[in-house]
Amino acid sequence: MEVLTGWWDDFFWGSLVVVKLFFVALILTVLFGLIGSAAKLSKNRVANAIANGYTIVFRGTPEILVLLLFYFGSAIALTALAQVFDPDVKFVDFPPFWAGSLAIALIIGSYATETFRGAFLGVDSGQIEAARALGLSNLQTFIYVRIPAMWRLALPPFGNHMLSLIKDTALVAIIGLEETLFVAEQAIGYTAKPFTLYLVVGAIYLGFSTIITLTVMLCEKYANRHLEIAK
Amino acid sequence: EKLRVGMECTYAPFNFKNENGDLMGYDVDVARGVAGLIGADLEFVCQKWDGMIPALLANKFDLVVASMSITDKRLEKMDFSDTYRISVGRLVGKKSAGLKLFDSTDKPIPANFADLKVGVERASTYADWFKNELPKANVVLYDTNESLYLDLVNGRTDMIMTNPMKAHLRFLSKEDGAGFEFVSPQIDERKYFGIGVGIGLRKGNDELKARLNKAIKTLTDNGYLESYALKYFPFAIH
Amino acid sequence: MIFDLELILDSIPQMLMGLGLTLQLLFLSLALGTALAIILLLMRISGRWVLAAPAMAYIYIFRGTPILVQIFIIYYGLPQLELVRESILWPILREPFGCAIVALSLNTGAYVSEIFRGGVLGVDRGLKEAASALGLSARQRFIYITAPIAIRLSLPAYSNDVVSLMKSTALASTITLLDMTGIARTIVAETYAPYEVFLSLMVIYLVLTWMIQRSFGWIEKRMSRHVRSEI
Amino acid sequence: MSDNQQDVIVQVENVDKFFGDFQALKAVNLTVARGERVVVCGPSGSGKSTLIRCINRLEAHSSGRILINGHELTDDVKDIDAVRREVGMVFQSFNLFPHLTVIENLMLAPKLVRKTSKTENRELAMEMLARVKIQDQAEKWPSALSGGQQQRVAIARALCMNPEVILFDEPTSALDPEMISEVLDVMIDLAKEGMTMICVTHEMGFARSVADKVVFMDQGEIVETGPPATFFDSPKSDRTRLFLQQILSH
Amino acid sequence: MSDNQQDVIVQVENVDKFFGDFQALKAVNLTVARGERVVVCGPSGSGKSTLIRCINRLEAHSSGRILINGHELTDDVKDIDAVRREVGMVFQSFNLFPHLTVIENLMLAPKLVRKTSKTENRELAMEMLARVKIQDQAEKWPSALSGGQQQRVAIARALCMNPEVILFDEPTSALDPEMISEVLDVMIDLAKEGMTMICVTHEMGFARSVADKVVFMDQGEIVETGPPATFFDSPKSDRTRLFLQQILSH
Ligand SMILES: Nc1ncnc2c1ncn2[C@@H]1O[C@H](COP(=O)(O)OP(=O)(O)OP(=O)(O)O)[C@@H](O)[C@H]1O
Ligand SMILES: Nc1ncnc2c1ncn2[C@@H]1O[C@H](COP(=O)(O)OP(=O)(O)OP(=O)(O)O)[C@@H](O)[C@H]1O
Ligand SMILES: [Mg+2]
Ligand SMILES: [Mg+2]
Repeated sequence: MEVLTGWWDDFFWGSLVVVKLFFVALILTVLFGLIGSAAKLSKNRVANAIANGYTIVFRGTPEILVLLLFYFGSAIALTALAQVFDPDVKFVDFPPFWAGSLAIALIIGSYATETFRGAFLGVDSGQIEAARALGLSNLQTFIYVRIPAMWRLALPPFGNHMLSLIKDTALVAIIGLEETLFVAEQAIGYTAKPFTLYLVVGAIYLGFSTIITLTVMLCEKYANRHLEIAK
Repeated sequence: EKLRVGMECTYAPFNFKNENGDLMGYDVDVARGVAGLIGADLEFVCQKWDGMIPALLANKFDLVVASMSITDKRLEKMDFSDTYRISVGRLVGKKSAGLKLFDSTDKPIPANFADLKVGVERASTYADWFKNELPKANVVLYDTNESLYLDLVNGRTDMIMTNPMKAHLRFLSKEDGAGFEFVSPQIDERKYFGIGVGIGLRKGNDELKARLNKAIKTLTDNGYLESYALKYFPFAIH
Repeated sequence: MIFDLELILDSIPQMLMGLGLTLQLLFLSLALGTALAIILLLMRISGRWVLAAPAMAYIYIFRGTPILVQIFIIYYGLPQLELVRESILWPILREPFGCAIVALSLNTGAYVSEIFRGGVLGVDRGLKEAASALGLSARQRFIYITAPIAIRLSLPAYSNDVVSLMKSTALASTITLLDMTGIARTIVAETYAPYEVFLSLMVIYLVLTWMIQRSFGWIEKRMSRHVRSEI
Repeated sequence: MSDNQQDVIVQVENVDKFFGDFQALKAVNLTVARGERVVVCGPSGSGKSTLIRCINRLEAHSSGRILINGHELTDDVKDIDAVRREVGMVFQSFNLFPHLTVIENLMLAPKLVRKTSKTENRELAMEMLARVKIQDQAEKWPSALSGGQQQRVAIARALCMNPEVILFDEPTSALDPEMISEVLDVMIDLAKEGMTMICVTHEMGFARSVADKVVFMDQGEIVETGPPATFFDSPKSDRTRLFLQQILSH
Repeated sequence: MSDNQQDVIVQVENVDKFFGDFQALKAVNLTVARGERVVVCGPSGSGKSTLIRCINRLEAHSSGRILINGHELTDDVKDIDAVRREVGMVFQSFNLFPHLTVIENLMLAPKLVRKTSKTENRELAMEMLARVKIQDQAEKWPSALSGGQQQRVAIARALCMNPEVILFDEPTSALDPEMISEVLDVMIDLAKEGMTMICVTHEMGFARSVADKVVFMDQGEIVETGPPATFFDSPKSDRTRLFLQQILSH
């Protein structure tokens, strides 16, 4: 363990990067998932096609490839876009943190799209009919009946997506963001003790995964509280 | 003026982080020296080697100060300042192996490379050299310099080709490297290793390039480069 | 930005040379991982604590840490241990191919075993009771009733896992293997043209994903003959 | 509107309903007067549910006219909402909102549709729960109730919107035998209070004692209509006779 | 074993059954003779299913003794298997194996348990399908059949093991009204052929015409036992009377 002396603070800052990545990407993931599932469920053919293309591409491509493409491509694409509006713009930088979180969110968001879609479809149509029979409008039905019923169904698979999300943050080392795995590599360069250092990274991620699992369990308990009394 | 500088941050002793997280090394010192002379603020960006040039071209940073050799191929895509250190390569292998790889004129003997695995960094000048001079050699590509030593010790490769200064300092002089030695003469064919290591920048920045060259000249003339080198090596390397 | 068409046409055949390796990684680790998954499943449902607990711990650890970290620990870390270098496994772990197979199989095994367990739990209890009432032994119940139904139930999730395994093979490029991604990264490093190369690679992976999904769709259809289509 | 017409609450005129190529309703005519109790029966798949779902416009009919209290059901959203407020519906599978407590189930629609105040809604809800004799369960989750209790809550929920007519779609067929009578008792009470009801059910005892009119459907058509006494004791059509035989034989 | 005892097929002696703290069966005694037809009724949760599941040892009883054809049900695996071969069971939800065709459903247990030849099994299966009047469906998947047909297949499947006694747990309560009688007809035929049956059901018409003995359970106890005539027309206990009132009122 003395090989780790002096590296603990680096691991702490690396973990902080992981946590920040996680939360930013989580919010974006939910956003992409909701938009994607709404597009898939809508009767609009263009929205359908775009959403289908989105899930096919991001679920079928290796994460590392998406990340590399995003990292290299984002700045150039963004610059090209900016130059359309203002030819004088030389360069728009896309910080690796944002490239990383956006890439991860787009990947996991494509999975969340399917999850949310399934959950919306899984809401008992009888409840929706009951709401309509009571005179609730479509929007009211959506907010007061479909979303509360949907999130209970979506939570278990979404918990799994959150685990994939936290683990995908390890990939951003490949684009040079200084998270825990990158810290470990730097430390290995100095100490030549890869086994110990990779184990530390593994343990850190196991810790994150445990926290997420427990949180999801609590949320599920809350979401299912109305079923608890029943056997 | 603010200049962003790309480097690997894992290529000791040229650019690396110590246990306190401070960035240091010969490249870092050169970059700081140049910045002082041209009056710019620096921001260091750590970047994996195989994405170094794409990242420069994508404007992730403005300069590459990462022990990058000036080669014709690279010059097609980017520009370089004058050199601030020499560029050579050398093979490292097991002491006991008794390898005879080069003839008396220091030319490699291709037959003797058969059945041997050589580790090099992906997209390095060393990889280029092997590809052209010994196309039949069994070359294994690594993402970082550090993994070269790890796998050499683990026995996954029979030898590696890398920068001899680095190999000496980071490996051969350490406990891990005790059973290993240089198994080749210095290889510095200009065709591959160019004229040395320079500061990389995007094309079309001639004004910046001129300022860099002037600063490097000052550093060389006034003995700064030598003093940087002596912090890590027992000799000057420019 | 104008794409270099010549480069794309040039690099696709090169990358396809890595297809063989990608497929070897996929099929070998799929077979080994599935076998491991069945063993883990039997341990978990054995009802014996000494068997179930290690299986649970194993699954927990391998699902809770990033596969990239697992690959690094196995490839760079394990050889640090004298024990490993002197073991009979060394000829396998010495080779990056062996390490990749080991890492991918161990990881997939954990995931697939949970998928199978979900399938087993999804088998209607009434069917098992009916089988007991007919006098079938526990082993017969598992082989003739639970397993065939559970396999069909697991199939969609299993096919998803095959796709993610296929994508995970791309990580083999981080331990010196020249699979499709490894070759692509080398081309990028030589040509400094990531967009052309990575986008072409993405298309190849999408075709692979599509083929996997089609195959499983076909298998699922065949296995679902007894399920009424209108349900 | 003449005095005579005012007494008609539901008027179904020559209604067809297609699902794709399949015709689920064939030229159906039905008139229900204020205060009338109509029981609809018939074999599975005969279009009973489809008919009352069209009356509530959970399905849109394909041709013909449906008038509720004089308003015609068209695609015009405003009209549908207005009509739905006058028509309550009770489903076979209760369809309580599982994430809301019993009283929240009752208060939701008044809050969102009528926009009445919370106290008012709560009072109304408690009153309706009392009417179905279940006020002590107000704070429970639906899943904690027995099937019979859930169905009574569903009836109370429909009553909270103060509808002119209530539609029941096999309200007791998902219930255990002992619970059937508790729900039928509530329905009988409603009938006694003069509520207009259209009820799909196989409970022939209920039909006999409560209905003003029994409607028998088969293959999308109304085959026979009549007061229960005539219907049960001297059915006119063969199809009706066969059906009654099957239903009553065991 | 005396001649007299040989005629007893099922003997339940003072059986208790606990689920955790909850007592589902309380000192239950029941004797069923060869050829006897017993109907068990009672409110939901009274322990009817638990009782017959214990007789088939799908549940293990907590205390007391259960003897099938003289063999006592204990934890001893060999005995249980021997006993199960003599006891057939038909469930409320049919529980046909969905991945096997109708005839494969019937042939599975003979193949695995009796290890008889395939031709023999097929012949037997076809014979049993004929007995429940459904031999033309032999090659279909269960999901392609109606509920009533599925339940008849389930009965045939139980018959294939040539059991001494068949247990039925509410065999008709998951069926649509029109299908109930087709299943009851099959059960009546079985009864006429002298099959020993224990049947949980709420079909009081069936009980009245077929049963030798009706057993009424409430809260885990057997409250009343008697021949159908006495049971229905002059029940002794208040609880029975109340239950019959509820069941028969509608
Ligand atoms: N949404 C739908 N799409 C297609 N066909 C439908 C739809 N809803 C009902 N049908 C068909 O219309 C016919 C009438 O159905 P309906 O539900 O009205 O019958 P029902 O008399 O209520 O039967 P049950 O007693 O089984 O409830 C059936 O053949 C049914 O399959
Ligand atoms: N596996 C179990 N674990 C705990 N409690 C159980 C279990 N099975 C049954 N019970 C309880 O035992 C009691 C009797 O159940 P049982 O299923 O025998 O009733 P039943 O008379 O068959 O009712 P129903 O008519 O609803 O089928 C019920 O209160 C039930 O909740
Ligand atoms: Mg219906
Ligand atoms: Mg029961």
